[in-house]
Amino acid sequence: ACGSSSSSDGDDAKKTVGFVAVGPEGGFRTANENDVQDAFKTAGFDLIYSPTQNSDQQKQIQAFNKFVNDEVDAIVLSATEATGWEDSLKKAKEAEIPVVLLDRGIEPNDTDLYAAHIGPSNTWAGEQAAEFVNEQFPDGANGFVLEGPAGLSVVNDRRSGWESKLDSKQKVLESQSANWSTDEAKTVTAGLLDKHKSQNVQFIFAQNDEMGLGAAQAVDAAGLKGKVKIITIDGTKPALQALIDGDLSLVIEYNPIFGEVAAQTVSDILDGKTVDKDIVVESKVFTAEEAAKVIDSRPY
Amino acid sequence: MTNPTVKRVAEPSAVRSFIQRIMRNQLTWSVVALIALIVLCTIFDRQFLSLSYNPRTGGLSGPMITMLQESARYLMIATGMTLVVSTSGIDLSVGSVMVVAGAISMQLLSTGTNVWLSILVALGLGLVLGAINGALVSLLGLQPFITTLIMMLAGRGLAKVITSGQNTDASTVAGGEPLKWIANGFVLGLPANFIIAVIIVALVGLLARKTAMGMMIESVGINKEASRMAGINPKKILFLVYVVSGLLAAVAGLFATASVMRVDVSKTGQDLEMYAILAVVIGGTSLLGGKFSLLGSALGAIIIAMIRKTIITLGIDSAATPAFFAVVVIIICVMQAPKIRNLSAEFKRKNAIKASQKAAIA
Amino acid sequence: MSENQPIVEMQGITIEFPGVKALDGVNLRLFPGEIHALMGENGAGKSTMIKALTGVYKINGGSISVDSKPQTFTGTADAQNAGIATVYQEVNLCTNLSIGENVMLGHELHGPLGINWKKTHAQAKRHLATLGLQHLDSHASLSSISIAMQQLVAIARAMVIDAKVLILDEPTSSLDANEVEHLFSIMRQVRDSGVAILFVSHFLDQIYEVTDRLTVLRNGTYIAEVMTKETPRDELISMMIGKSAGELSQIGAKKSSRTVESGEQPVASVEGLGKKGSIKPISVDIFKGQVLGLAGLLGSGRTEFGRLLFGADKADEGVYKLHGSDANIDTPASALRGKVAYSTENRRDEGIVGDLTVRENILLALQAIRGMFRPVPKKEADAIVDKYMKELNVRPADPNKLIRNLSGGNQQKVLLARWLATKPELLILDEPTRGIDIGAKAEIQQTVLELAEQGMSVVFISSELEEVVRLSDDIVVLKDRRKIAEILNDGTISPETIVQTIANSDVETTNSGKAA
Amino acid sequence: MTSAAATPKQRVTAKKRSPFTINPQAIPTLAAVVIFIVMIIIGELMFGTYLRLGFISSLLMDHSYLIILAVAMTFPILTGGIDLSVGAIVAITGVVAAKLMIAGVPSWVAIIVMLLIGVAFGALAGILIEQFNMQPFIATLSTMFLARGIASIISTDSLTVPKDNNFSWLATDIHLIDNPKISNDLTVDLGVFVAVIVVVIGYIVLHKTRTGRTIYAIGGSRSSAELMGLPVKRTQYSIYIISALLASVASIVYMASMGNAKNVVGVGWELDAVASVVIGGTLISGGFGYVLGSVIGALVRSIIDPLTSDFSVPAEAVTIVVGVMILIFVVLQRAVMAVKRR
Ligand SMILES: Nc1ncnc2c1ncn2[C@@H]1O[C@H](COP(=O)(O)OP(=O)(O)OP(=O)(O)O)[C@@H](O)[C@H]1O
Ligand SMILES: Nc1ncnc2c1ncn2[C@@H]1O[C@H](COP(=O)(O)OP(=O)(O)OP(=O)(O)O)[C@@H](O)[C@H]1O
Ligand SMILES: [Mg+2]
Ligand SMILES: [Mg+2]
Repeated sequence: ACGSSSSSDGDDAKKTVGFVAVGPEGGFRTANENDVQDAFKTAGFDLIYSPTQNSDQQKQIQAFNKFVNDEVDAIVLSATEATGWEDSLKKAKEAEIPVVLLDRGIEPNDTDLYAAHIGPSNTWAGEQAAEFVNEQFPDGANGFVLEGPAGLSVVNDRRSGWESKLDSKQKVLESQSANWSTDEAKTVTAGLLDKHKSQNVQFIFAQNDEMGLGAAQAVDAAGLKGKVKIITIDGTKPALQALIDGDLSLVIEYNPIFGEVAAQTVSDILDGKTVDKDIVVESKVFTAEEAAKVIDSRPY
Repeated sequence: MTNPTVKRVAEPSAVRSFIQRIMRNQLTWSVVALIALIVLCTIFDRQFLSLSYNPRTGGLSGPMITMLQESARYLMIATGMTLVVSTSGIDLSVGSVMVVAGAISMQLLSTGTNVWLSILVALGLGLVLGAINGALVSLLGLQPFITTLIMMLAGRGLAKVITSGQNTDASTVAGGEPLKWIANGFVLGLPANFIIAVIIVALVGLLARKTAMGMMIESVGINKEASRMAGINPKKILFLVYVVSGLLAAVAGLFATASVMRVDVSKTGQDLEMYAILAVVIGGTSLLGGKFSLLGSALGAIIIAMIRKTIITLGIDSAATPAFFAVVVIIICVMQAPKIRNLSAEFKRKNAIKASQKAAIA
Repeated sequence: MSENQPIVEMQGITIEFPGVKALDGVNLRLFPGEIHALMGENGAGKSTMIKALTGVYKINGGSISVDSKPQTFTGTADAQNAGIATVYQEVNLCTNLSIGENVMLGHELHGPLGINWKKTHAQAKRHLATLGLQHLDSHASLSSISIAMQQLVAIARAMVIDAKVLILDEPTSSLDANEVEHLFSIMRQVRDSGVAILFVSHFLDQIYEVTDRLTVLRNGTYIAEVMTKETPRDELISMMIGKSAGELSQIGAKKSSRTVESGEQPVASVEGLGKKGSIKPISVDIFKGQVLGLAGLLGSGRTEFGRLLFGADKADEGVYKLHGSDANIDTPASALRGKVAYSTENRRDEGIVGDLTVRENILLALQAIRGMFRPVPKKEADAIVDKYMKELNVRPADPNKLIRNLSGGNQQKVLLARWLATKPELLILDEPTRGIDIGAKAEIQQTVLELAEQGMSVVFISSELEEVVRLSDDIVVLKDRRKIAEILNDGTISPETIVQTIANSDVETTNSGKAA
Repeated sequence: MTSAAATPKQRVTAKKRSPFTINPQAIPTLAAVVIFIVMIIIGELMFGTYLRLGFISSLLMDHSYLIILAVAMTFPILTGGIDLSVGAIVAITGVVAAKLMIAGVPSWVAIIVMLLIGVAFGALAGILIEQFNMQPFIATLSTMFLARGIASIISTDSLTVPKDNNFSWLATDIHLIDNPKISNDLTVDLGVFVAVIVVVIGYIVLHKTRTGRTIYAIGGSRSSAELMGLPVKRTQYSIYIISALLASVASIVYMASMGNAKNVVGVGWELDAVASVVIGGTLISGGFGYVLGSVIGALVRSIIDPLTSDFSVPAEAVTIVVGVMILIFVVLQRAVMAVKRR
């Protein structure tokens, strides 16, 4: 990838794309970013990958601005945060570098500032979880929510989707952060189960697979396997496996595989074609039966 | 010239001196803090202290048991950290060493390696990372803070390289049971990992106090140059403590990952270096180095686990947990401050001075 | 001296540390225009008294008044503002800063843009010059000068503030005769300007030379305040130690000189041992049971030579032989294994391990030789600790006290015990009697002679020429980091001989010894 | 007697000083400058973008917050302490100010409130350290948790500064050189000026005031500083207040450029600041170091990230490479020092 960043050379030269990424953090994120990287490489782009640490938005902004200065041909941005991108996007616009947003959109959603947005919807995923609970417990039930670190956009989006659809009959006894971590989720769930022993806990909504898997282990240890429905979002292979094994009850996919679409979109934009501003990536909702069908072909 | 130069202060009554000794002892306040947290939890949740036999796991179950289970990893890293801190160093890399050990063990296990070999390799890797820290600090003379900060960055990267960025899951791999048992099993009704941790802490304690290791570590921490002049090889000591810390962090990493048989490359061990340092300080070992107390650190480790348990039990809103944590830590540290501990003595002193000033005027 | 009002009056001062009463109802009065000596054995409470006055320690009883007003200071800063300048016993300067900054710290001269460094250093130079230190580069780092020099710098610092009271806690312990003379002339000058000076020293000669009034402490209690002129030495000594002076073990004539047989194998022998930038190559033979004195002025290289012998610094040239065979001594550990021990002159930084107990401090070197995994058995350890604490009369006699809390003199004894416990064949003592009271000094000197008698070889470094001359069989004189002479102490040698040797050093003098 | 004494002393005299001798304490800082330049040259030679005005502009603009934090961190580190709370203070001050501005409070009031919050946390750390003997590491770790916790309690949403509030003028770009291509513009914003002012003030405080010298003295030996009669306690308070105050200044600059605030901002920034300070040649145990070194350190720290991405370091290995680069850096510094000492 060396020495490739100036775009002024001939048209037949490889196009350079800067990828402002989150970084390999396991599960969804790794699958997604690997897919994006592979797809762009297959499509003949020269992709410069720039991950952040600790989901630090500042590092992403720095990387973004650097890509603008490097005069790359296009930037794909997988933002950790929806807000705070205006200045940078304006710079890119001034430099006439098209920006494609992956996964997270921007707020306020000024469609002038980017070329396209591709990604699944977090709010949708949260809604699916709530609808499943409503359906399972028409008379209402008690449960917990395991959240990611307080304040991240994903956490807020998935929560707002969940809350918007959840029946008032359902009672969320407590929402606790388990920091996206399997191991913390296990501890937290064990504690919550102990504490609310008398409340007949019937559902746990874990905002990602990792936490759901931890919760499942705590539920199992407490001898409540099957009695507590666990719903998770993401759809990684271990979660689907757990779904088949009956440890989880529902896995809502947050489809990470849209690298090809992204690469195609970027190349269309560079070729001057018009593209859809908002491309929603289809995600599925898995029950045990459906999971069994796809588990073997699941790449991540 | 034979009569003693200083007179003993007139012995107060035995009971009073006992109470005074207890009041002055830093451990006392740690115990008080622990009890206070347990009481708080019990008020909130009457079932908090209840224990029941769980036939599924073959051990006791109840809030206190899960607390002890979680404390095992803190016990490990706090023990290693104590030795490092005693040499006036610091090991910020324990969390990262944990994830590396967890990652390699899960990765090996899921690719069919024998479970014992996986454990051994994980421990060995922890040892090697500790040795790298040790070599950089002792041989190159780099500052511990920055050296282990670098290892903290690099270690997490290494874990990601090991699993290619995945959260490797070995929960369904056959043959992983021994590892699973280590973190989830029970011995005599008590959590196995807690028992193992206590045994390891005891072993390190024996090693430190029954050999001259403890004294030499403290000596190097207090005055490196004087120790060198007394024939101690400070480099060897420094190297040793980082190796021990790395090894114990690897054990902690195994506890943390084996508990769910899955490594979270970006989350396992995150921020745990801070908890370990807090445990050490709550336990009465100064970050400036010198005298250390493994028992104190162990208590500190349990307090940390207890604070986290309290957060869950009280149902503190996830947004408010850091603040709650901070408040508890501040209260514990303030209670331990000499100023508070010597409050009564200071009061007496002030009175005495007033009296003698009056006498001087009269 | 006219009996005017005392500027400082301390009455019934009591200070308790956990478990000990360091001071019990002690009085002290300082008069303007007087030099006042605070006398007492090691651990009598002199330094504690000073720290009580300046607010470093909180008092548990008693009252302090300055200028007839009751005062309680909360620290040196407070005391300074009230016009009390203090030089504490251990050098308390910042080695990371330059000499000039250390002198002026807190009193820097300001220009329109903050501190004016040019002026500040110039001022520092002036203050250094009053102490005869005009040759020091005020921009040089403090760590580049010896402890003795640092002590003078600390005194220069105390002169910066216009003090009404000047306190000097053992300022002369590491100075040589010339420096002391110089200091005294300044002290007299300052006194004559109406300042009250409190002076602590274990040298009776100095006390009689420069002080006007004495306060004597013993075991943390107040004994008496007397005028120096009216108090004979014997009486002073008996006030300090609580026994008559006659009982004080005096060393008689020096021990009979040990003659070296021709062909005798030295215990240690160095040939052209040197280190660039530190000391020029030196050759010395040290024989069994011999006391080899190292004499020289401040900065002549005695300490540096001692450190080379001990491997504390790595020599970059020369041959080092122990018992005739090549020894590779490049670290203190290797020296200790070769039965060479070295007691440093820099007690605080290179000697004591402050937060360890007396017991641990004594055992440290022995343990280091045995290795980490072979701890000294408890019984044996107890015996060793007990033996040396008794022999050297360490007080308080509690091995579990932190060494940090011992008085300076007693720390020195503990360190000596540390080295003796390793049973060395060659013991290098760098200023072992620095800061030690008259009784203990005699004891240490006696110990050195006894050790030599028992066959230990001792290299004895001291700024006190009398001591060197009295104890040594052979004296190596250093100047400018070179050996300029080796003098056989045949009984005709006096301190003056050595001073002469140094003064005439351009002519290489070797009246006897190795070369002969 | 006196004549004999006079001669040997002439040895170490002032004559040796020439204005060009390098102060050995400054060597690590100089090494940092050299390595920074080398990194730029490598980047320029290999990728051809590191000397573009745009690159330099964004290096400064995107890192003015880090430069300010590095200056802030220099103060406690010089005394052998540390301030782990700077990142969290950025978060809480931002969240509070954004809330206020959303509620219609004028921006200048919000700014004052931010500074006051900084002072309050600094003072709290100072009290814990000085009154209750807490070690700086632990005291500021506590205030870090506290600040971040309070920020999260106040809001976990992304709070956008209202458009009509004249706060973002702080981030207005000033095109010093305006080329047709943005990558050739030399642009700075007020944040950069603020950073420069902070650096200058930091320099003046440390080198031209007694407080500054006391900071160095405490770093050399706290007990000596106390016995020398320096106002140690007061200085300790000022140190932690200064570092927290500068953290809120960093927050102002950052928030202005982002136009929003959030409770999760600034996680790990304290470690970046520490790394910058150390790379800049300040000893973590205190006593030696320079503000200007920290600035260079911050720039070096900032340039590591683009270099790793330009060199196409595999994603998983990025943090390893960052770590190894810092390592090479500190080892080089040590080597230079060792050679120089010979
Ligand atoms: N901080 C402390 N804690 C406990 N004991 C102390 C402390 N400081 C001093 N002491 C004790 O107080 C006594 C008086 O010590 P001090 O240093 O005043 O003696 P000194 O007269 O100055 O002796 P020297 O001539 O050796 O300097 C000693 O027994 C010492 O052990
Ligand atoms: N008069 C002086 N002027 C400048 N520097 C000095 C002076 N005396 C000593 N030094 C410095 O202090 C250091 C220690 O000197 P050294 O140990 O050789 O002294 P010494 O002969 O042991 O005398 P003493 O121990 O009595 O000071 C040396 O590095 C030397 O540079
Ligand atoms: Mg004393
Ligand atoms: Mg000397």
